Amino acid sequence: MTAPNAPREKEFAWPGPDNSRVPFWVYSDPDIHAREQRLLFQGPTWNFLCLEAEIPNPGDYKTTNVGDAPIIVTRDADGAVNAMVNRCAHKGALICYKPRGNAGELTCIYHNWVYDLGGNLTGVAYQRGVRGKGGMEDDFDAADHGLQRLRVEIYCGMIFGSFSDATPPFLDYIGPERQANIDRVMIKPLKVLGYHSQFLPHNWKLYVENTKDSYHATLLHVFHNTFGVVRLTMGGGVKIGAQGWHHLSYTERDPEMEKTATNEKTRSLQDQYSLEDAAMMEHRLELGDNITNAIQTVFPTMVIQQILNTIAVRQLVPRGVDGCELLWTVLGFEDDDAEMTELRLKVNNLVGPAGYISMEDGCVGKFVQEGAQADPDAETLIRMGGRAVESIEGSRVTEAAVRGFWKGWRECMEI
Amino acid sequence: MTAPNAPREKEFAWPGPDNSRVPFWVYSDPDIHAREQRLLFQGPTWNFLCLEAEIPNPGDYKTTNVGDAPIIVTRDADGAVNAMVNRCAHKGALICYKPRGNAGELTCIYHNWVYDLGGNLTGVAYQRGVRGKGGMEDDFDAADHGLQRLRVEIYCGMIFGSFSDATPPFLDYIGPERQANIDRVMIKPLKVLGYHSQFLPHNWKLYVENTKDSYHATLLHVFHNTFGVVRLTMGGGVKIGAQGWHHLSYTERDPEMEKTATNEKTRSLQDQYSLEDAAMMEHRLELGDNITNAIQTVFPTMVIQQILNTIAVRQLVPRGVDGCELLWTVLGFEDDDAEMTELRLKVNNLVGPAGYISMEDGCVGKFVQEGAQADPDAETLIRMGGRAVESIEGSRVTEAAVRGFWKGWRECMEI
Amino acid sequence: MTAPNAPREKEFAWPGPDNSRVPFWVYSDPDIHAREQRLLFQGPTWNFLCLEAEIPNPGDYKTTNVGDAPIIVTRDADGAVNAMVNRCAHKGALICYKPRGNAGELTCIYHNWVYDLGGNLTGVAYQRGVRGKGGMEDDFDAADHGLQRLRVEIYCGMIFGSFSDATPPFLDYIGPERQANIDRVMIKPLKVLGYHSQFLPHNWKLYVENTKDSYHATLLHVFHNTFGVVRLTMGGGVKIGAQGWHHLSYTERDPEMEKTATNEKTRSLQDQYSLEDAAMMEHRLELGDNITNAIQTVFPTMVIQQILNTIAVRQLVPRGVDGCELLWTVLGFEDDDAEMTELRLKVNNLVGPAGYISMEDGCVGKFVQEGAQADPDAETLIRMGGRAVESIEGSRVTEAAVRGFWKGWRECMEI
Amino acid sequence: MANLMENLDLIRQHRVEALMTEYAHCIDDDRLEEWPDFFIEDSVYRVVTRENHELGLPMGLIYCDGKGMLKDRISALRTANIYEPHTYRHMVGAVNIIGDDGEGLRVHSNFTVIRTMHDGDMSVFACGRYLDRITERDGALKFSERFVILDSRRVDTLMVIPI
Amino acid sequence: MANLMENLDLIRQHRVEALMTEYAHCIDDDRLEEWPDFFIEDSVYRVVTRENHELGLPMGLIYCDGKGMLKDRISALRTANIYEPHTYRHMVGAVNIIGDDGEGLRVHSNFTVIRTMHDGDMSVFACGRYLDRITERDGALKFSERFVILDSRRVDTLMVIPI
Amino acid sequence: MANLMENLDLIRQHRVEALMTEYAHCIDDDRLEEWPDFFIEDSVYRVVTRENHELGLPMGLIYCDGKGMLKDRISALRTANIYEPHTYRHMVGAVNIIGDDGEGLRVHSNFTVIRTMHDGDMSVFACGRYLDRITERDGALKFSERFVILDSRRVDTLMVIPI
Ligand code: FES
Ligand code: FES
Ligand code: FES
Ligand SMILES: [Fe+3]
Ligand SMILES: [Fe+3]
Ligand SMILES: [Fe+3]
Repeated sequence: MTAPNAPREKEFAWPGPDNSRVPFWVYSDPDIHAREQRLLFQGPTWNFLCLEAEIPNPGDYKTTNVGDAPIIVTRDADGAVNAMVNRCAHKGALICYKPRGNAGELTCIYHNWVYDLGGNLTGVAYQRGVRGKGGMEDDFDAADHGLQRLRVEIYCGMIFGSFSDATPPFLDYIGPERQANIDRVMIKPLKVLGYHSQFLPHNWKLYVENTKDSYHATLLHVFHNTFGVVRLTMGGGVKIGAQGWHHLSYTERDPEMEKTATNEKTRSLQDQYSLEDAAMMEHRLELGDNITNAIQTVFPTMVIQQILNTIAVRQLVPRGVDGCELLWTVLGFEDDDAEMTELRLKVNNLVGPAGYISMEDGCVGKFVQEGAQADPDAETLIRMGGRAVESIEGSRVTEAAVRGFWKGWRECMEI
Repeated sequence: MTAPNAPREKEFAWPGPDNSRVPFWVYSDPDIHAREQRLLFQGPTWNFLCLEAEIPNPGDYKTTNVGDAPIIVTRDADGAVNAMVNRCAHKGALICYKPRGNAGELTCIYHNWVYDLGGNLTGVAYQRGVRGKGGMEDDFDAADHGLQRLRVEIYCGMIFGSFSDATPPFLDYIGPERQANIDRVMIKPLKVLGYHSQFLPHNWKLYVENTKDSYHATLLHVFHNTFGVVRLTMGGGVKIGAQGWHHLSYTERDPEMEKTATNEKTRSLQDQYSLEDAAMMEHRLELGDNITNAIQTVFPTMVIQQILNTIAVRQLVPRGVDGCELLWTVLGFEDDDAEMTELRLKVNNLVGPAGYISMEDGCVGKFVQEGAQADPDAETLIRMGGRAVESIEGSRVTEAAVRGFWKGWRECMEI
Repeated sequence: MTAPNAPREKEFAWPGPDNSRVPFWVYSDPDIHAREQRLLFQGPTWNFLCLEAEIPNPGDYKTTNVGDAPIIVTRDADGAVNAMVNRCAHKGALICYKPRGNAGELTCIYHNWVYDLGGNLTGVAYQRGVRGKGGMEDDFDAADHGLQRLRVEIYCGMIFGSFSDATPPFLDYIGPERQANIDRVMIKPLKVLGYHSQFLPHNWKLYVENTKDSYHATLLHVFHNTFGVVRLTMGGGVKIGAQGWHHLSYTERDPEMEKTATNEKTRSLQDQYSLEDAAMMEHRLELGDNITNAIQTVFPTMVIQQILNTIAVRQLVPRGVDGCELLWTVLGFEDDDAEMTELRLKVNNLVGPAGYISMEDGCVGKFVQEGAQADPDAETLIRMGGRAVESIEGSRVTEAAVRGFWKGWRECMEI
Repeated sequence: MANLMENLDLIRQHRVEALMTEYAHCIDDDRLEEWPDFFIEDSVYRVVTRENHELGLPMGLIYCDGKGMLKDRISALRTANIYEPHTYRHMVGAVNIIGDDGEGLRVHSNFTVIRTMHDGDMSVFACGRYLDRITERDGALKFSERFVILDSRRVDTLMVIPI
Repeated sequence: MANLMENLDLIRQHRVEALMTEYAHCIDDDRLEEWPDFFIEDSVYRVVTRENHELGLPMGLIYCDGKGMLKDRISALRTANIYEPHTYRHMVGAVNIIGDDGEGLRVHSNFTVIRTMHDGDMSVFACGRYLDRITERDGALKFSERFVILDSRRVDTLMVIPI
Repeated sequence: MANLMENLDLIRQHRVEALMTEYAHCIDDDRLEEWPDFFIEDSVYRVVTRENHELGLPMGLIYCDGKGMLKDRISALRTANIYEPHTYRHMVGAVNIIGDDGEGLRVHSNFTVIRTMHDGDMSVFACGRYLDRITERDGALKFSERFVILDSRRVDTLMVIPI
């Protein structure tokens, strides 16, 4: 349906030999943004769409985005999940303009073209005209004009979509280490506790780098340190896998190691600082291990989060070159009792747009965007842990996962 | 005065053989917008400026736009109407910065250069300097530096302007069918009842397509159906003319046909729905026919509207690539009595930004803009009534007029 | 550190033989804006940063801008003044995100890299990793990764910075006439009375032209005329110097000449208009001459102002192609007594965003931006006082200084 | 000291402000079916731009005579009209009670309306003045006239919910 | 004439409005350390989006039970959290006192918050409703419950200062 | 029961709020010639940014001592200054009466000003605090001091109409 619009795009050349330096123009050039839609978001990637728990019944639909593309996810009469571009085949209007709902079929409001829940065009108003006048030519075949469909895969109740046939199956795509962490966290049927939406005033890639940047966590976020959610001196590691596109960074409590913590001296360690009410820092070990913090990315724009007892998936949507929207779906398990739910709601004070831990991530990206704007050809320096893309055990003092993101980005973008 | 800025513009290629498919990049590319100013709005087109009734007296002026270009329309001492670009020949400042007024001459506030009401430069402050120092060189000839003038034609009290000498005379431009409808509606001297201004969050062309799209009227707008203002089963037609740039779509009541209405089944037909107070749906047949609805376009951006007893002209002004402003001038006749005026004011509840019938047009364009943005090379499908540009009698189930718009757009844009 | 991004920029060609006509695309093209950062603001120019009086003590810092580039100005332990780009060498975050402060060293909040007040990188958090894991490669040399430094020169308490080694020494850059006026005004240690910030909805160059345009002052600003602060019939002149980049325009009272004032007849001369309370128009001759008004520019974006007893420096910061921010620092002398301060505060009613004299300059630029937008290839006409760039004595009826600005702009921009 | 008249003034002021507040909450909380009941049967409700108002042009964006037309506005937006879901938030300034001729209180007040779209976009959708005539019916205050004068000549996209 | 009950109503209204005003000024004037004192010890303070609220989802942006958690919000933003300096300006509409069950007054009001960044950018940061329960302690009115319902589903950048 | 003092408080509050409301309507309705009459002869009116205010810098955007300078502001914008036509809409929050020393009431309030340009653009032009000293003259309340503290350090384009 789409020819490459490359003819109307600038050409770009990567300045260096590897992914240890990134030119600032990636964060601000409109043609990069256009190219990302075509080659990355609509390329060989799996993109989080929504949760099965959000569309439990036949006819349920939810709207979402893959990059700039508006998407409809539906559950059809057979209980199957479908994903289509939310753009009428006729003049291109959004079909579903509400965030969620239930419908027997999808009707475009503009000229009443009707699609089934799989996106097949089933009705064209006045296709035969009126009294033999007007209408469509006889050679018009509705079968040629359904909604653009995405491939769909579901894992642990999370629904993913891909525009491309070249994308490998989801589990091959994320690799065994990411699969293992999903299995570790999503041990039971999920329940949505609520949504956050956070507008970030910077290019979307700066947020992705931030989530893959295990180096900043204890340096930027005082809370991590002070309350021992994450300290670089704590156990843990960063798992990247062969391909390097995705990552898993985790931390676990280990009384032995914490002794050494006293050596640390950074702005973010303020032992004199303490909470009047530490209820929200309580951690019920519900997953059978001591992991306090596990942040996992699925390239390009998904994050799966476990911080103490707060579990969430995050989806990032670009909003132009210098903005993006971060959508949090905060989760519990269906069988949580009231007390457990209460705990999750309190721990949620740590994350989200008002989260003690996550709020800083909302401003550092802007600081980079401002720092970068004056000099598109200046470059960042991503050499913590070397220049390669490799996992590291027992430490998170590496930017390997960030380099891995750029590896994936360049492979998709052909730059 | 202007060299083509083409050297700084991208090149564009139309994807298909005809006007039955339109690529989405026409709605979002900034270079298309720049090219439209140069080749379309400042090309061989007539653009509505204002009404004679708005500048009745010598010295009256009104500011308006032709595309991005700010325009001054004046009535000079001889009663002649002039139109000039509202840009001082000196440093380019707006000369008139108020929407309307009366002045003996036009004075730029920046350095007090003075122009007569025809745009001729009549005074340059300190042209001779002060005490023989400074001032303009002797070879400076004010005659070379008047305001850029537009050609002006007036028909039925409506003032039109054109930048180009290549534009045919107005009546040849619109063709006999459009002329006939203007004669039909503007039967007496006009009176302004008020203005509406509506910002539409989408490219200007989506609104023009909407007005030429007789197919959507009864499908999108419940009111049309429910109250029989427009039903596709009612009589009427679409008149396009040879050139295809403009159109006239009309509907007339015909008891015979309406019997068949019962077959219709669309979302927009809600017979259970009725008004507590139908005063505004009353229709006084003041034009000597049963036409309930006549929508006429004058390429590129003017609409002449008669819906029941509400008469209005609409002018569309682009505001960047993803916005436009729709300016309504709602009219009555000078000799309307109080009761007739009251009726027009009540019927006006149907149109304008808060109009029962027109408000939907304010949002569908945005739905298309959002649907389109992710994929500039995807295309619309405009095949209702075939692929040709031709009139159709007794039915409005056609998109011929929309194809006609694209024919005109491409002829001007050389794409 | 930066390769030219020219490969991604459009090419531009100047339309005419000299600087008496300027094409409107200079005010609206995004590639011009990018090129200005690279070749002009980061080229062979001196840019005002702040005053010594704002950072009197070791550790004091202030943030400012040179074009789009965010800048930190510091006073280090030795009392020396340093200027660096406010962008961390690591991932590019702003180092200082508050407008002013005092610090022993500069710490980036993102990963705690630490710089001394001269911009040298002195600490990289976890450079050696943790327990031998992670960290930087051994070949990492902090000396290679300090903040980008600017050259700094200080004159009369004003601090200037330059990105380029090609920029001549400051006094050579501004030339003797500008130096003489600075010496004339800044006769004693300065004191900050307050700040104004004014957002102007137009390209930055329109404001610079306005300040160099001695022709508009008495025509646009009624106050100048009515109260004899500036009349074109008053004595004075425009001093441009050989290079033409900068200018000095001044006015002095001279009873003889004012007799001739009665001949003047312009909109802006309204003798019937007078103040109820003229306190703010009082002028204490504190500088040993009769000069009522001296406006001096330092190319590209600085203005030094003396109007009666109000002394100020103005710094202009581009905000995209169609906006800019004007930052006023209003000054007095350290030894002003309360009465003198009170006078300066009252005279300040003449200037700033609410200033009787200066407020018009806030809107004319917008009028030009609007007038210009529709036709990027149309041109301004800058021929008052001929087409050359030369000083003129005893009159300000010339646009020579404006032509001089374009001379400088084109020399930097290679257009 | 606090005399009786002043006390009565206070109570009247309080009652009028309560009417304004309830009117705003009714719309903002999407209880639109209750909205017509703030008016008397033969009331007049008009939304007019300052531009038309000052030019002496009679036309309104909304032009309702009588409660029936008010009810139609609500039934239309509930059942007929298509638009992106959005909500309003009214801020109404203190009221200025100009006077009381026989036909009721003449009251002026300032307002601002912030519109929030379902995607979260917030913007100042409208601001301006309420020019009201308020009268008593069965012990409750109601509008016999509510002229909404919008400062802006322009409406963003559409106006479906009353102001 | 002005009877006693009406007088008492006026005084109650006045006291509640004074509470609202002082609360707003306390935050806007950056006297945040005083903010927890507008609440009783075992109070509930929640900031919830209209979307979650209407979907019946319990999660808040901020979810505080008890004054301790309120104090922690302030000490955290003062000592721990990093963010661009900014200030709020609250506009609070007239209050609607719904009633008084045993546990205190139930009060609804509209609000808008304009946020100003240190560089001068102003924007409508939040608007919505306060759903309050107000009770008396030692002769002063305090919040036992303050639910802040935000009209927008989206927060710009971050929310560090309470609403 | 409602005692006398409380009653007097209510009346005072009511009178001060009425002053604020009339001041706002006077400007917003473009009756600027009446604006100086809200002040006493030797009054002080200053518009200062929060930045200058907090840095202890004396300079204002507008710095008027005495009614004469107030009148000059109006005559200048009417007869001398050139600017795009625009209007304001003030929203003024409930007032907080800090106290009454001999020289009059000290009163604080929040405000927001929405500016509308003739082309219809609306924006939050200013928000901040009024720090007032209010005194009685011939039975009417007037400002002896009005300090307007703007939250933003920046002014969009220009400030010609007083706040
Ligand atoms: S755009 Fe969907 S039916 Fe026409
Ligand atoms: S710009 Fe018009 S006179 Fe100079
Ligand atoms: S960006 Fe500054 S330390 Fe990482
Ligand atoms: Fe983080
Ligand atoms: Fe329509
Ligand atoms: Fe000027």
